[in-house]
Amino acid sequence: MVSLGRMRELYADMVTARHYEERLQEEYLEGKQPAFDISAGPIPGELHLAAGQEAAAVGVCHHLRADDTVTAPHRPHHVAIAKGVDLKRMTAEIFGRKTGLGKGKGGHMHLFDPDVNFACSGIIAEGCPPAAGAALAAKKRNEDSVAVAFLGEGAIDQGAFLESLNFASVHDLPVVFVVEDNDWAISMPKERVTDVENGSDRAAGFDMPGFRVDRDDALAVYEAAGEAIGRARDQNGPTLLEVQVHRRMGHFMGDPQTYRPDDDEEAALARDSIDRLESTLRDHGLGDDDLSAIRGDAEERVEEAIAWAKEQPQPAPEDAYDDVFVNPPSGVTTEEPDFDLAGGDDR
Amino acid sequence: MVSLGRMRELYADMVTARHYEERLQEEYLEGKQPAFDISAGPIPGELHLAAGQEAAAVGVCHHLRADDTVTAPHRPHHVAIAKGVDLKRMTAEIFGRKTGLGKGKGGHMHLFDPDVNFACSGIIAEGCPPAAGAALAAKKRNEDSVAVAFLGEGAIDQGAFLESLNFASVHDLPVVFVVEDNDWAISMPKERVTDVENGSDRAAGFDMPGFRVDRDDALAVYEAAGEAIGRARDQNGPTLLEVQVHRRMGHFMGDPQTYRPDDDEEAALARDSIDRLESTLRDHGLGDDDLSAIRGDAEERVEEAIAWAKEQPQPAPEDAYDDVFVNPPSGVTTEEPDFDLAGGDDR
Amino acid sequence: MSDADDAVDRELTMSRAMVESIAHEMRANEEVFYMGEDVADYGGIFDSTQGLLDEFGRDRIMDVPISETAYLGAAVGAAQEGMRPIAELMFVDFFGVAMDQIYNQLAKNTYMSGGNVNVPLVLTAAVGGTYNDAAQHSQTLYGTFAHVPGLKVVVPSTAYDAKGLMHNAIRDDDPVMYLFHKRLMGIGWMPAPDGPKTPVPETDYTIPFGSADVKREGADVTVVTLGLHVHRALDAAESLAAGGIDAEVIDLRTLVPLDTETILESVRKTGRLVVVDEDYRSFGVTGEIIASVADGDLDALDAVERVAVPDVPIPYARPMENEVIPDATDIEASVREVVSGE
Amino acid sequence: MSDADDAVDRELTMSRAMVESIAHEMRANEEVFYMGEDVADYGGIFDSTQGLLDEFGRDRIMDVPISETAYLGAAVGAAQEGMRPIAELMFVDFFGVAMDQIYNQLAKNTYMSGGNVNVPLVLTAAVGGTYNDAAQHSQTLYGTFAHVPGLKVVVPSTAYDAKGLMHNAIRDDDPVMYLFHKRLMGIGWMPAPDGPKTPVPETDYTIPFGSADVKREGADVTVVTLGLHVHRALDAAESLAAGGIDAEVIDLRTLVPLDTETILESVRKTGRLVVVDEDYRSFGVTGEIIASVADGDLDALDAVERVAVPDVPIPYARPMENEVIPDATDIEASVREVVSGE
Ligand SMILES: Cc1ncc(C[n+]2csc(CCOP(=O)(O)OP(=O)(O)O)c2C)c(N)n1
Ligand SMILES: Cc1ncc(C[n+]2csc(CCOP(=O)(O)OP(=O)(O)O)c2C)c(N)n1
Ligand SMILES: [Mg+2]
Ligand SMILES: [Mg+2]
Repeated sequence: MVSLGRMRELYADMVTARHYEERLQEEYLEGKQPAFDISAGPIPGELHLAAGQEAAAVGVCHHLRADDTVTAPHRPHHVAIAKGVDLKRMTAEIFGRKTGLGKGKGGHMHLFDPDVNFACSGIIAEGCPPAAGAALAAKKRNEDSVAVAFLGEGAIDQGAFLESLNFASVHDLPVVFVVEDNDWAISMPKERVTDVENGSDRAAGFDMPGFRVDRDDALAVYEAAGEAIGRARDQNGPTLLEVQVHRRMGHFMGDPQTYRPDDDEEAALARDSIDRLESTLRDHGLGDDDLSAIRGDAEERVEEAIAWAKEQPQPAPEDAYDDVFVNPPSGVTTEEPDFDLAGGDDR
Repeated sequence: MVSLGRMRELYADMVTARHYEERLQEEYLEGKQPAFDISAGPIPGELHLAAGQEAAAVGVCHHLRADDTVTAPHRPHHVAIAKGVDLKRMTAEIFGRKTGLGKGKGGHMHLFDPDVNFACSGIIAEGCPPAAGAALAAKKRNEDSVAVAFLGEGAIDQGAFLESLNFASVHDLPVVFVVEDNDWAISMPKERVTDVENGSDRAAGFDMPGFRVDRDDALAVYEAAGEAIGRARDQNGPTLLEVQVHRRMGHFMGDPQTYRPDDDEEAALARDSIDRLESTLRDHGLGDDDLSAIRGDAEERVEEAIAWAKEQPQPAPEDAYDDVFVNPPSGVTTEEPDFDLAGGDDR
Repeated sequence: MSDADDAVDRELTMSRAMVESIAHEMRANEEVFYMGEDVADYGGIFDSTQGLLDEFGRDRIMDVPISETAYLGAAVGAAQEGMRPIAELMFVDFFGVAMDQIYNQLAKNTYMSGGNVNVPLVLTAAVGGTYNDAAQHSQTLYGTFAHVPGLKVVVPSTAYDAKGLMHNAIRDDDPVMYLFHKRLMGIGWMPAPDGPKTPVPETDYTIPFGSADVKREGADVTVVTLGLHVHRALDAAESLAAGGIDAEVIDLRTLVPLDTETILESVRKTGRLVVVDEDYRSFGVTGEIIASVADGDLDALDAVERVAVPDVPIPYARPMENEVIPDATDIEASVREVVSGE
Repeated sequence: MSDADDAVDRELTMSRAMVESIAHEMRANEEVFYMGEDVADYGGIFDSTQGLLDEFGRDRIMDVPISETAYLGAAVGAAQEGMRPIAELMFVDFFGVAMDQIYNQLAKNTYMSGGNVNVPLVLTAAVGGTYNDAAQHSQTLYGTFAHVPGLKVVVPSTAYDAKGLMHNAIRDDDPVMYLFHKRLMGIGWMPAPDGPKTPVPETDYTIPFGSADVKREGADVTVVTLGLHVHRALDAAESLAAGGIDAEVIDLRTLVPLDTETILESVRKTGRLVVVDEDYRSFGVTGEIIASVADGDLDALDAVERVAVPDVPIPYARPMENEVIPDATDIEASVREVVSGE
């Protein structure tokens, strides 16, 4: 059983993440109306929002410590929030500001917060191998930290994921692969592209336990993830965990979603894991006041982060030339030693 | 039950393939003794021989027609022989001659014989997607030809193979993946690199039947492959078939095999699928004379091919510049049409 | 179909022109099919297959799993059987998950087989930045692919060229990499500059590979470029003309084969060379063009400048992305430098 | 340890020198480990880890599945945690199965994170032909990797350089691609030329990246090259000297960073440039070097030649492979051309 305190924490992060995505949507569309121009407005470029997927993020990440590693894919905000990424600097990054996590160089698909060991990649499934690598490092160092790789159900057909299952399994690594199944990979429904109904069915072929939480339920995820992460932390090897989530918005902002049946979208909107957790909290005695206090705090936190981000300085054009390397391009040394090499007459 | 006639055919190809590898080994070592120099002798470069793996090749390929496609990996000779690749031109290719299958450009890992739809790749598992593609072509054209991809047990951890399982399964393609499990990937025993004991265990996670023939037995392979290829030909989808084989030689010629326990090598030499089939043939009444007649024919065929190949002309140095493209580099047209483009003033 | 001798005044966006040639070839040849992610119902994220599903159905306009190695490799296999697949990599930046199929199979099988096998496959991919999509979604990688022997590399800059080059690509018996710039496509949500929308004949026609196009004639300096930067160079040329500098703008159209002759001819006339590229500066297109000219006729060359993405990944934020992707002002400045520098 | 001031006369093969520096770093720092296929019991197909398993055990000399994306990506992940992995790609030709990890993660994570994350990983790979291993096992791909912003690219040509550059690579906090030429390693079954076996100090020492080395001084022509071709160029220089032509031979040692200064200095002296490379000719190393010189000091350049693999995959048969991989005679001919051609 999940404690009430923990439930409140999950709920708080879920409403934070939801409010965050809704507010980013507004900010993103600024300057892009009426004619949508992807390069206009305060947040240009692609934006993939995760409204409807909060349960997976919070259910998993609330088992994690700062020294546990998480890699997230192109749709990372809910996971970042649940993992405790600095919300202000993350927001500044999304707005392309100099004080952002990546000094405005990365953008929303490339959030790196080494303080909580969070990283992203916009390339499908390519966060899986580095997560396995973080787990390998923990194992080599005899530390009990673990790693979690998040990916979409569309990513389970990608070599990087499948190879990582074997790699993690054969080296017995403390890593959990979390598949967020939102039924869609952009416009492609999963049955069009994937042979198995449940991604977790792939686990057995890699000698790994596989579980699926087939409803969008933060508490169910929390319990399943607790087991998986516990296995990892106890050095009992990797797990594949799939979670049914829903996509409340388009794949990216500006997605016309003409491919999507109306009833699919309606069903996604109806099946809201936040409502579900809210009613559980009510069953546990929380009232309107309690819930709106939590929501109020969450909204305030989001508004503060957005307001802060928008006040941050833009990077200068010439900042673009920094940070390709952390060492000067010449590497660690700048002078060659002088040996007297017998016979080395061609030097 | 396999007919006696078919058994004789399998046996004939097995002894052909075995003799072929033994003779290539001799030819290869010429000019490389006493000091082994990989670039010396009549056959330079790497050479991967398949002695001990004949059962897989013949058991599968004897179900195939010329219009069925086979892709083979870096160790292709036994499969090529079983598929009916022109032995003379293949041998000329291995000797780097102008009349070789690839005019001496490909070498032993790159044998292409379009007459029997045979192709190779030296990159682990990268023959799997093209095999799926050949099957896709057959399906699109409503033809009943099938495709088979051969790979080693070390290749089942490679993304190209794993992605191909899903691709073939979700598109229901007439393709069979044949894993030749010889226990070793160069110096790495399979338990060091792969989580599951049997590669065929991977199949279920891709909604595909998986079978393993766990002894080095041409007839057992022939029966299992018959089912798998029959499924494909009847449009019932792909199959994963694994076959236990043995590596009688080093990974490549020159491999010191210092990593290999003596008893492993002895066991491989003892468990000979050719002996096994021979004794079955004896049970069916064949005597010394019959068997040595078959072997004699096989040896003659091999000797003839090698003799022919060695008489073939070397390519000229400048032949290297041909065949990058089949079309002239400018493509299909050399002159641009002349339209009167209104307003196209920047052209 | 309109008579080719009549003046053509129907204008198309680059994406419509591409789609028109694909549809034409699909009607003419049953062996042509298109595969990629989101190419069916969505019509291609960058409108590369808009409307084709309706006419040709799912078998010929195929959505595929997010398994680029598997589906590009399957396209290689189907092409080796004689079919003529067009396979799309949604963003060229994703090449790394499937580069072995591209580099070691697609590009080499013809050679390794001594020409016994050929691979008539068109590999399309969207390229380019200018809309703040950051380091993993904004590259052109022109140099990376042009360096691979065995691939013909096409980069159209106008609707007219896009159509003619696509017809040529699909009919070619060799592998063709067809790189279309997102900013030129005329997608509703990514406004194109004026240049790429051009008159396009309804009839089919082919543009030969290896024929660079002089998009603007000029006497003082040769600007060699491709893709989006053809239009930026033309803009720069307009401004320069006002200041009395007459720039010739050459659109390479194909990187492989490379039309060195047209470039040399121009440099012999102008003596000055500016190469403009949206790929990374080092070990890429600008180096190759300059070296080809230096190698071909060093004496003709009086001054040279490179304008390209400095050797940094593409940054996200607008001020930095604008800094690293060359614009008309950058081109102008470099032209002024080669003109005044002597 | 020998005193650096004493004359060093211990000679090592290039592979022994590499292994010595790796062992030294592994002793000094527990966070250094090596992963790759056949690196444990086999000791590396090209002797890159010979003897290390015995000293360091399986945890630090790790055999891995044939899953280059998984293990190179795991190395990226471990490096981001602060470990210092060395990961080996057995043949550089296999890069295509893992290029996304190399190009989009390893090379870009530092930049995309604004320098908050760094990836101290050494990616080693064997390169090169000359032993008839055909199109999928004989490439150098120097240009392909040097074109990627975010990777430092090292190509040693002698045992002395191999050791110093490896020490520098392992201590560097950035990703380093370390490309060793098979033919130079001194492997029993692939005889090396004489040059790469050199005196090597027992002590550790570092050679800075971006410092090209003048391997032979000369007044008449500048030959710029790297890897195996340093030795072929030195051979050519010997023959040329007999004919009265005095060639300077510059070994780049690193492609990124590129030491343009040393090249320019030499060309200012000789006026003539021959660039020799074992990668494909177009869009690669030769183009970059020539363009850098043309861009840096066009007036200094009187004549130029490129010597590289023509744009064909590497053929298998001996006469054809010999034709496409430049040898000393090819270099000599090109040098004579630039010298006489004026
Ligand atoms: C290797 C690669 N191929 C394709 C893409 C383009 N792409 C971005 S998101 C996406 C769909 C992903 O679907 P899924 O994994 O289910 O995640 P979701 O978007 O539903 O969260 C695709 C195809 C990519 N980023 N990387
Ligand atoms: C992508 C890739 N990685 C590594 C190699 C090098 N390599 C060639 S054969 C081989 C071992 C293959 O083992 P297995 O698949 O079991 O086939 P076997 O050699 O046993 O027949 C390796 C690692 C390669 N050719 N391609
Ligand atoms: Mg999804
Ligand atoms: Mg094996």
